[in-house]
Amino acid sequence: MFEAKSLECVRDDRLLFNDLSFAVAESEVLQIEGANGSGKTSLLRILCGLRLPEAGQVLWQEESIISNREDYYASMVYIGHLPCVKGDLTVLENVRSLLDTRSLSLSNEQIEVALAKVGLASYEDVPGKALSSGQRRRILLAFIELSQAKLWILDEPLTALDVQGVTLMESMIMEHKQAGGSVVFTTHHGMQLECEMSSVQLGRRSRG
Amino acid sequence: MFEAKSLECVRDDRLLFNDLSFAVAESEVLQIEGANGSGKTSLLRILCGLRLPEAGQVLWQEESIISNREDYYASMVYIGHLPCVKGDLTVLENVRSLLDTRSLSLSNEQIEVALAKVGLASYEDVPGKALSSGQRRRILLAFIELSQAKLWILDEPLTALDVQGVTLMESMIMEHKQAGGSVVFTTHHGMQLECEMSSVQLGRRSRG
Amino acid sequence: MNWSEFFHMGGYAFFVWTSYAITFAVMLANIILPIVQRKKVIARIKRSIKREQIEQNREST
Amino acid sequence: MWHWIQRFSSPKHFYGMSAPLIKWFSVSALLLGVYGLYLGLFVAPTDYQQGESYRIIFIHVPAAWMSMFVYMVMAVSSGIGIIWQIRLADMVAAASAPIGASFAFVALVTGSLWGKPMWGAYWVWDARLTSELILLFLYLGYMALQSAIEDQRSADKASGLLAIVGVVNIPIIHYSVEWWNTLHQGATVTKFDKPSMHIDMLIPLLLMAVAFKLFYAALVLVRTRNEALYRDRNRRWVRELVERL
Amino acid sequence: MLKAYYHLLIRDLRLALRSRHELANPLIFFVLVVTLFPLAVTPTPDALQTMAPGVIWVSALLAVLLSLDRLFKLDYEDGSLDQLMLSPNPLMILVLAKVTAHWFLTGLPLVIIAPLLGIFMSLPAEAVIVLIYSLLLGTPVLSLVGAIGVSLTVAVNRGGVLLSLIILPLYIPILIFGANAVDVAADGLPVTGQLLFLGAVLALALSLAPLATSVALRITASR
Amino acid sequence: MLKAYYHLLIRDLRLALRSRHELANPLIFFVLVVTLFPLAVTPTPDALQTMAPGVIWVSALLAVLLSLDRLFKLDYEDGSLDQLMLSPNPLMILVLAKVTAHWFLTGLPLVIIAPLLGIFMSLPAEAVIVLIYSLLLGTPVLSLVGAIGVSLTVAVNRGGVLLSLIILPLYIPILIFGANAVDVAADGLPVTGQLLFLGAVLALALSLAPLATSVALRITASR
Ligand code: HEM
Ligand SMILES: Nc1ncnc2c1ncn2[C@@H]1O[C@H](COP(=O)(O)OP(=O)(O)OP(=O)(O)O)[C@@H](O)[C@H]1O
Ligand SMILES: Nc1ncnc2c1ncn2[C@@H]1O[C@H](COP(=O)(O)OP(=O)(O)OP(=O)(O)O)[C@@H](O)[C@H]1O
Ligand SMILES: [Mg+2]
Ligand SMILES: [Mg+2]
Repeated sequence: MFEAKSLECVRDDRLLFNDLSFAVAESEVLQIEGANGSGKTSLLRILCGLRLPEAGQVLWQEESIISNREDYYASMVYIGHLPCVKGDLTVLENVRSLLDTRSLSLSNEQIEVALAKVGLASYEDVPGKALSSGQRRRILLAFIELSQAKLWILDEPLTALDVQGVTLMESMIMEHKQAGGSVVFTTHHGMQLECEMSSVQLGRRSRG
Repeated sequence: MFEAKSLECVRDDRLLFNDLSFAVAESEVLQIEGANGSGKTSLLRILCGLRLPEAGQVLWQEESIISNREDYYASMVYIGHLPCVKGDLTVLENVRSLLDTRSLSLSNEQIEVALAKVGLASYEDVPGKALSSGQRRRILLAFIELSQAKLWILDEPLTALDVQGVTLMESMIMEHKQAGGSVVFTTHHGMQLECEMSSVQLGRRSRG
Repeated sequence: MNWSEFFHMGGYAFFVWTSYAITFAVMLANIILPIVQRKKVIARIKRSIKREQIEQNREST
Repeated sequence: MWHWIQRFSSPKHFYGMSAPLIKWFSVSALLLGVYGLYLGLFVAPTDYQQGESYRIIFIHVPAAWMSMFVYMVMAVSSGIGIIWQIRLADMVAAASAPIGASFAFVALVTGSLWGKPMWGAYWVWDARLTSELILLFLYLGYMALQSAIEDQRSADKASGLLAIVGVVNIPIIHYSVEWWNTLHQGATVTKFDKPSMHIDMLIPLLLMAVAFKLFYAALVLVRTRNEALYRDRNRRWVRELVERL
Repeated sequence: MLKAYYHLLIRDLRLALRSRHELANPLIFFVLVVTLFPLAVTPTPDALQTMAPGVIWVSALLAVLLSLDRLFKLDYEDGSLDQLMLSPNPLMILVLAKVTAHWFLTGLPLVIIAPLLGIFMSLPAEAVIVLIYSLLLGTPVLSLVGAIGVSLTVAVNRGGVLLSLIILPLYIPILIFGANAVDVAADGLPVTGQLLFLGAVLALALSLAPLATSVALRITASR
Repeated sequence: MLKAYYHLLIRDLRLALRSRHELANPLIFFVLVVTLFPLAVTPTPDALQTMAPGVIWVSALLAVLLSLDRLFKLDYEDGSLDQLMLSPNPLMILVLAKVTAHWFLTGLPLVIIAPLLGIFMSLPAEAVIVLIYSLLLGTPVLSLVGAIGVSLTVAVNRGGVLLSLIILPLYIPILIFGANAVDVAADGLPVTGQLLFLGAVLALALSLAPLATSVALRITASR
């Protein structure tokens, strides 16, 4: 379904990785591991087509994602280090405008169900700026949940989440896997998934 | 030595804490605990005198820190969520300009010793922008180490540090305590200190 | 003095009456806006009281 | 003494105390205003130089005076708020800004409507006009800063500081523009002769000036009450008060 | 696709309306800068009238320039821009939506307030009307071309002045024709030529700028 | 205390020198804006000369205005500003050091390049000399007063235009006197009065602005 072919990434003077290849099948969960600065974020941005690799390519259903962006983007969702939350919009409007980027028009009820699931019930009308950092991240969880994407690419999804939040994320990934979806993610904290999980290790040598 | 007297903090509509009092003696390590958004950062900024509490006051050697900033600041050091690292300055210059804010003039050798201790040996001449996030935080560790301050106030000191980094931070705190210094810190991850530690708990009710 | 002469203002009607009209409009706005604002503030406080009550009920059950 | 001020300036106390004042101020503003307008529009004689157009004076001059007076109120209460940490003073300052801005606006509009028949242009760049325009900008800056900073306390302190800095600036602007213009004395600067005040003109003018002051007093109280309600929205007294409404 | 355009436009307008002070800012800047000139130059009505077209146009241009960074900056900083670029809809459409919103929020208010300033600076009535037309045709071009510049500099830390370096040279033809039209109109001559030119530039910008902007955004995202 | 001043000044200058394009930016903006005017207005030498003092002064003012946010913005964003505020040295001294650095990096280059632009715009020699003096006295005030404004708005998201709304009214007296001095000098009249006024304002700003700025910074930090 999804395949990375001999990717190479260079930042400033440093070669972060080269000849990196892997594939992700349906119902597969893949963790990208590596120390600080080993290139996890860079890799994920390459997988999204946001960054071009120095060499190699990323394939989605046997086609390069660069030449086939629309299909690819219709079936994947990415969340990065950044919150994507507008302080001036309410929680509901925030989720809605994220869904708009994917041209999904859902009813308020559907969104409210998802918000309740991620622990933001009764927060629909609160503006983004009045949320704590953990609550902001939860808006993204609701977005992923509603995105109807097959492939999830998650960069440090546990950031700012407290213990309950971590459990929630874990169960969301499990559900998605059971529904036949795939997940690629990174994390510094342990994620306890009760399933098998492949992993890719970046930057063996860590300094300092 | 250091005392907080019935502090109150309100953000937007929410009362984060009120009537919060505690004291920190010499050789004492105090952890501020609490869920996301419970007000840890706000409390630490109040303890530094950066933010004014809605009520109550902070005392340093029986005097209010607001009326006595110079003495207080000469003997405390704070690191927050932000890196304080300039991309255009080298590691050495970064440490030096942090020390300049405290009017400390140390020799290059002294600084290099501290850099070696925090794992940045041979990085003296690398510009800040070429560092990974973990290495940036280590500059701050070197700064604390050299600051000659009695009181350390650390907000999430383990952020972005990998396993070795965490161990380093722990041993630095232990050493500081043995030398008669005090530490106030917050963290979401467990810090394993082999010593007794007092703690203050914020915001009992966590929502969502 | 007759009324039409009064409204004519010796040929300066446009300037005089526009001035007065704008002044009164601004004053009226100054009277109305705080009243509207007050209603909004009170409604907002009522809403947040209600929300807290709902939350309290949920916690106690 | 200090405690007395603290207690007296608590928003709760203010809220209770201000209600009757508003009534008195607004009723007397209305009465004086109506009487002043009657005298100004019907009784006062036609000016021999300016014809009827001078009747704009009865709103222009009080509004211009008020625009400066309100700024002083705003700056002084900002100062009190910053130095003595009295919240009520911050609220008064914040409540004054939109009122003062609207007075400045009225002075500008009526002035330029008066300018067309008198000077043949809606606008000339002379000292008084320019400093009034800048006064309006100072008000707008205050309001913009106030609404741009989320944290209420910082917003009050920051915009209060701006108001105080603005006070230093106002005389500087005034004299600089004046000097700049007199240096350039020429066809450009239309000097308007101060109309020799007939007593029948002076009385309505003064009546209107007092009416405007009372009007401001009533408005600022109403707005300060709103501010008090909003800022203390989590305190018990507001909660109880709102529940009774 | 039209829906995507519409949704994004609405979102941007709503965001701007939520923080109302933001809304007024480019306008106030425009008025302020225009008023700086009579203060700095001997304000005889004659001198004012000669300067007026240039001053108003330069100030409008600077106001647009300074408001440009709200086009992508915030979206870039909070990651929303990444999400837009991962949208299955063509990026050009989304860019066009954001530029439209930007024009509604800056260009249009400038067009509306400009006549007043023209009168303050003693422009004759015909010139004021041409001023409106020229701004109406010119400001969308400023937004469209500006978008290219911002998308290139959005990732640069202190982009402000860098942005003006990139953009100002591109703005110069519009400035020359716009100001010249008003100038000529003040002398009572016909100005169809200048306005036609501005119209042609607008058509050109409408067809090319969104493409250039989306290419530039892809380059910027590749960090 | 003097050492703290000196260290901070050196740090800021060094930082600016490291990113050299930053250094040139206000200067280039200044030159660009000044050249926009002859493009927008029919450039008879006479008209140019009447406009020149005003145009040069307004452009200098805008260049300083736009460069202001580098005064505290980056330090605020990366947390260095907090560290400065936790320094045992008086905050006023540190503010003064930063303002000095800002002036060296923007005001001084403007003063140096301005005569060239004056000559381009056919100003007579005496006026050019007065231009230099007036900028020399005026630009430090712009930096000092600007610092108050930036410190108030540094925490605000899209502070750019807000900053100009706050600052421009405060800049107006300096603009009037600076431009007027040059104007008067071009007519061959004495200008000691204006220069004395600028000097007095500078003294006032030097004694009050650092205090106001440090109060403003404490307010801003209290978030
Ligand atoms: C846009 C135009 C105008 C503006 C902004 C303006 C502004 C002001 C201001 C600020 C004052 C108060 C001055 C003080 O008390 O120190 C004032 C007073 C006054 N204005 Fe105007 N004005 C304008 C046009 C005019 C015109 C056209 C006239 C009449 C020809 C006029 C007549 C007066 C008079 C008689 C006073 C009272 C003078 C005094 O208190 O000594 N104004 N105006
Ligand atoms: N904008 C940039 N410019 C230059 N180099 C960069 C940039 N961002 C990152 N790097 C470098 O690229 C390397 C990889 O960065 P990346 O963000 O991919 O790491 P990561 O594995 O995600 O680290 P972390 O665990 O901190 O998120 C780092 O060593 C860093 O120095
Ligand atoms: N700038 C701000 N404006 C308004 N409210 C804020 C601001 N910053 C934080 N808050 C609110 O204050 C509360 C406490 O924030 P604070 O940053 O002190 O929490 P914290 O305990 O440090 O959380 P974390 O674990 O995420 O660091 C949060 O609920 C948040 O909503
Ligand atoms: Mg990363
Ligand atoms: Mg925190």
